[in-house]
Amino acid sequence: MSEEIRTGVYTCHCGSNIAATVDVKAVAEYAAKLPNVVVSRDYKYMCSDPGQDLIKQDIREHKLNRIVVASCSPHLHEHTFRTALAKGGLNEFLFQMVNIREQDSWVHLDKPAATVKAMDLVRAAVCRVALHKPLTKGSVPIRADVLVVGGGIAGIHAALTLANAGKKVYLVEREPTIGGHMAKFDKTFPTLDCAACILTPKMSSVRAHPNITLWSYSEVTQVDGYVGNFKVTVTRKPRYIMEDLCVGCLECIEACVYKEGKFVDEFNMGLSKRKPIYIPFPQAIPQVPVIDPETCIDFKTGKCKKSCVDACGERHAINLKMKETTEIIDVGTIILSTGFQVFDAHRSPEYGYGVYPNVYTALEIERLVNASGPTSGEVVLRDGKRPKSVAIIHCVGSRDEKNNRWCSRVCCMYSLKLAHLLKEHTDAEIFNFYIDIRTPGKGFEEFYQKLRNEGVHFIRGKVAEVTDWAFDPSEEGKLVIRVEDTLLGFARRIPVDMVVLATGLEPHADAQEVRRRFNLTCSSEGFFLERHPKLAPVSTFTDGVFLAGACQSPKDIPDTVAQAGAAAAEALALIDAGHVEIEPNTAFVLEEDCSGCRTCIPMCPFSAITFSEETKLASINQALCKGCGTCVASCPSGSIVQNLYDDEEIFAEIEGVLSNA
Amino acid sequence: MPQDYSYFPGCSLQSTGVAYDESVRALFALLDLKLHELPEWNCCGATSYMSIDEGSAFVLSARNLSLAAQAKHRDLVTPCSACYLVLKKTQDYVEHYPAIANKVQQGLQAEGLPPLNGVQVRHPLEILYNDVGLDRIKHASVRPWRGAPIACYYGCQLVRPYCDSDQQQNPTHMEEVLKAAGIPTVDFALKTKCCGGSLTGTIPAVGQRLNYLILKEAIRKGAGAIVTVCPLCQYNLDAYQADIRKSTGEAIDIPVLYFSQVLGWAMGADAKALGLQRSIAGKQTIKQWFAASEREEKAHV
Amino acid sequence: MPEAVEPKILAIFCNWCTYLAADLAGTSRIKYPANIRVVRVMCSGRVDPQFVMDAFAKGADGVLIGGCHPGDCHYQEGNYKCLRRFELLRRMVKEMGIEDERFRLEWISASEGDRLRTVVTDMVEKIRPLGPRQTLTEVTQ
Amino acid sequence: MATKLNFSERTIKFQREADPEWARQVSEHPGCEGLFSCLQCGSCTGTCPLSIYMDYGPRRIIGLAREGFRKEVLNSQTIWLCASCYSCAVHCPQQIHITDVMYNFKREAIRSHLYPKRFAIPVLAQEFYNVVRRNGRTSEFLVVLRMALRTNPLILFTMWRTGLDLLRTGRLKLMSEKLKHVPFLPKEDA
Repeated sequence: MSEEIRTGVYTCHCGSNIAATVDVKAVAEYAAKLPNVVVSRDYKYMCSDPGQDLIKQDIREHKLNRIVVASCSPHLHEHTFRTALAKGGLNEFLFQMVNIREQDSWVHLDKPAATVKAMDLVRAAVCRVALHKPLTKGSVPIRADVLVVGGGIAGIHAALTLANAGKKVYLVEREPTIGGHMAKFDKTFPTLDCAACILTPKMSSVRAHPNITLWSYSEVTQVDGYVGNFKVTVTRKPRYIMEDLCVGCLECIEACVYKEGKFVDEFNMGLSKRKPIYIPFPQAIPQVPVIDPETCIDFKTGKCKKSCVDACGERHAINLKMKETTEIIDVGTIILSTGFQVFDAHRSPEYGYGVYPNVYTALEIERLVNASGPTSGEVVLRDGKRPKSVAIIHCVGSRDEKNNRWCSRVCCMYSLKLAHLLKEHTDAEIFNFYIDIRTPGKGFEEFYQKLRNEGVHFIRGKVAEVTDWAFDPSEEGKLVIRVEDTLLGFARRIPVDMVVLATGLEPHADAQEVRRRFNLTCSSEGFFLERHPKLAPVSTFTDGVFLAGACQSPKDIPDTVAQAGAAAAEALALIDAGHVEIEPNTAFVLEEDCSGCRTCIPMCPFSAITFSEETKLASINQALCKGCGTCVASCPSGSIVQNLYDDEEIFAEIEGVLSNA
Repeated sequence: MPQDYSYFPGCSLQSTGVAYDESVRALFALLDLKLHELPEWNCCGATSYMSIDEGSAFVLSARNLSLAAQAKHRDLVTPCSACYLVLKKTQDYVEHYPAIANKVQQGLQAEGLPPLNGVQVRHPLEILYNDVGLDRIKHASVRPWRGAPIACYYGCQLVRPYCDSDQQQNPTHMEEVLKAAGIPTVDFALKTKCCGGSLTGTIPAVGQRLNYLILKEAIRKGAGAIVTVCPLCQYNLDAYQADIRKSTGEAIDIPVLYFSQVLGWAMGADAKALGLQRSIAGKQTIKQWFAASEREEKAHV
Repeated sequence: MPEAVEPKILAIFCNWCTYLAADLAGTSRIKYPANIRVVRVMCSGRVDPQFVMDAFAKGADGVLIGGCHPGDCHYQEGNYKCLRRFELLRRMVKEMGIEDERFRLEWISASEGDRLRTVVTDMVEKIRPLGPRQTLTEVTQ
Repeated sequence: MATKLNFSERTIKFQREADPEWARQVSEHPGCEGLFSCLQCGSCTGTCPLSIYMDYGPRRIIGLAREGFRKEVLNSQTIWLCASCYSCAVHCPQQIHITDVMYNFKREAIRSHLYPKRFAIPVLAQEFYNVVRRNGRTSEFLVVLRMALRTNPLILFTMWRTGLDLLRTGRLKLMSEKLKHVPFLPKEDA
């Protein structure tokens, strides 16, 4: 190689983030003495415009042809500095980044040791970068079609946004209807607008939109491919009613041999009964009933007169022989909006859920106060009586090391909302028991103030127990709350008729399976992990897959909708660009060295390597290669080379780290 | 085949809780379970000891565990809730705190005792539930129950904080075992409330108040007797009823028995072997339920 | 006794899990000993046995490979490939007279910043008492 | 009934009265690690059957301790009333071993002689300790007798009925058992 290597090294202070623990000046002085280094500077903020200008200027003035920046994680600013190189007229891959913040200054306390570490890493980068070659980014076209997984408010909003932008959207929902948790709510906080009034029109738009294909009662079972070109398998469970033939008259339900509902109605949280053939709620989308084979007599015994089929008559929409089907679709991007599940109150036995009938979960109360709920909005206990006093216990299953340690974020506000609604419906005395009231949203604090003025009690203390232990006649027949009123400083016993548990939000039981299917990561509590908590909150580490709503972390409706819009916008940005740039880190075979042993072929998870019977050589399809480098490590003759992670580059880095200068 | 266990009665079972010792031995014999009392066992290191000198309390407790490890029966049975807790706590702390493990290790070494290794500390109730099983209990229960339904009272230290077999906040094993033996129970919200422990002796007004609340709620729930798993609970609830009658003016007189007494009874042991004559409260009721029907049975034979 | 030299551990972390865990440890300000130097590869499947041999040859006191948990590989199964190579390599490393403690493969996911600390701290604590590693030439002599 | 007004006591606390270093030391003791993670939610005091007799209750004791108010903690009545039922520890959402924290304070108070003279609870603990130290086992009779003699001998008169009942049912053992060899125990009484 005739080219003279001229390296510039830039060490960042990051304000005091790095400089407090690493002697930045010493690192820069040290770097100046390393081989090939022509310029070595330190600067307060390398990622700022002046910082980047420094690089551009030096490339011109000092004819630099290699750049090393020692600052933060490449996951944060590698792109920034590569762009600076390009603008300075240098190939952007003649660059190496050194992570002396996340992996050095922030994790060590010993300043001399952290400084030595930074020097070692800079030396390694200087050694490595000398071997870098100019590369060109690859590019793959992006399919315009989008898959949205989960038809709650997040999925609905994302799907509509994309469809309105003219993109074809597949919306896949696991339940028989879209609408998610929001469809079960009565009112929404803090404005108290009716959940159905704002949700159902959007649900209808989904059904009517020419650009949306809605597959309810379906699940994504396999995802192959990569950004721009995913191949997705959707399994459609049989609902035993043909969606294209059904007109939604619901006469079949009327005609069922069960004259009354007999089975737990999941939508009403078990507070009412449904038939084996049912529609979850009157405004369900699609307006198509579903038959539950677990309870339908015909499925269980084969001996039903099938009055539902008769009722359907000429329309022939009921098909009891329907089988599970699969659809395979090609999409360019995916939005995951799979939502959350509610904490199971049985896991906090001190509150007597499942033991005392008048202990309810918040979601049960949502149905109870709902005009279209099991009691048509009349709030009555299980024995039909109207409660005169209600306790609402906050943080059930949240902020608790025994269950879920996180704050579920919406419970304070929905508890206030339920307190208001219960007061409105029953005029009962309402007691809220809280650890901290968290009302940091628009109009939230004002709502809290309104509730205080309505005479709702707020008692600061985590309830110790709910029992039917009657201390004296005033407590006879009641549920008794025992709690320390931490602000007044004494224990209290408060007898009530009804207890509402403000259960928290947690990841779905199968979140880990779903995560694997979409090649995502979960954060420690099990919600899907975003690419960056601040700068890329809806992106994931899998390009082309975006997150919306509570599958990422607990959030309320406004935040969910905002995030759904953001996810849709991210997808649109990719689609409108028409293509996505990819790292040129693919592997290729040096034909002159390949012995044709075929060791590499089974190594590739993407079947990118083929063996030519003619030439007896392996070759790698550059479009299929994802750059993992597994084949490179397996090649016995060393004839596979990986761009950006070539053997000699890595050896240089190892040597650089270990050689004590 | 008989099953063998090491047995740690603890100090209470030699005096105020002697009926517990008698009935556990009788019950285990009926079920073909062998108890081998640890030779030269010492105080478990209980609550009060823990308040003075934590370090030597752990060593004291560990000596018993080490003796059990030597005895080579797989499990160490202790009926006293406090002993159960302290022994388990010792294992927990030895596992989690190297400094305590060291101190315990040194103490044992000085005594020429082997180190702690994997002895399981178990309570007779849990053995009945897990090792014997509800089916066998059902089959072994030969006497029909003629008494009133029972309030199962677990107290604190058996279920908290080291119980790994039953649910800590709502244990149900006692109810299930009694039910299998054909003995009815009532729902009892206070089943894991504290009996006051040694406060009955140190601050009688406070201790007895706690006893009173438990007794009263059991009666309100229609229980004819309270059944316990702990010698101190039994003592507190049993021995102060006369004082409580005097201070509250309420006619409280309810038998407080050990679960091993009622189960032993259901399985055919005689009243004396179970120490039923050692109860202080509810003597009349006990006579009616047990002694009378035992006489009946004898007359039949 | 000469002053103890701090052991230097070469770590090779995959881009998607363990490297991110190390970043997370940073953003969470989790503290661990400054003995490790991380080399980033896209996948633990990229780890060529020669990297490990080379590191030991050039004086590393320990080598730590970090990848995604089984089933979680960003490239589907690169970590399994790595595991198989590791098992073989471990025996070779042992043959060469290098103590077991000096060579580790750990699965650390992107959310396990805390686990990263535990692994690194534990490895440093186990290697430190072994003293500086003999060079390969010393071993072969 | 007329309320008696009292203007002689001020409730303000000055930071110079707090000892944060003590709080840190407490939190390093085995079992007391969770001290600083307390949410002050009150589930401990809420579930404590004895909190209604306490001056602070467990929540405030934890709060006082982590702010370093050593004197208040060690002089409190709360730590003595803890009957170690572990209800607080099981309920605590932060899984703080509150009972063990209480033990820690009891020990420190006894070591520092910070409890009312003739106060039965610490005396009982000491006598229990002394009997076990000598005999290897405890004897309820002996412990209670010695406690009564050291605190308030008159209390024995209120105990006669219970004592008699126990004697009658064969549950009072007057002679205490003594191990042949009393193992590794401290040489001195508490």
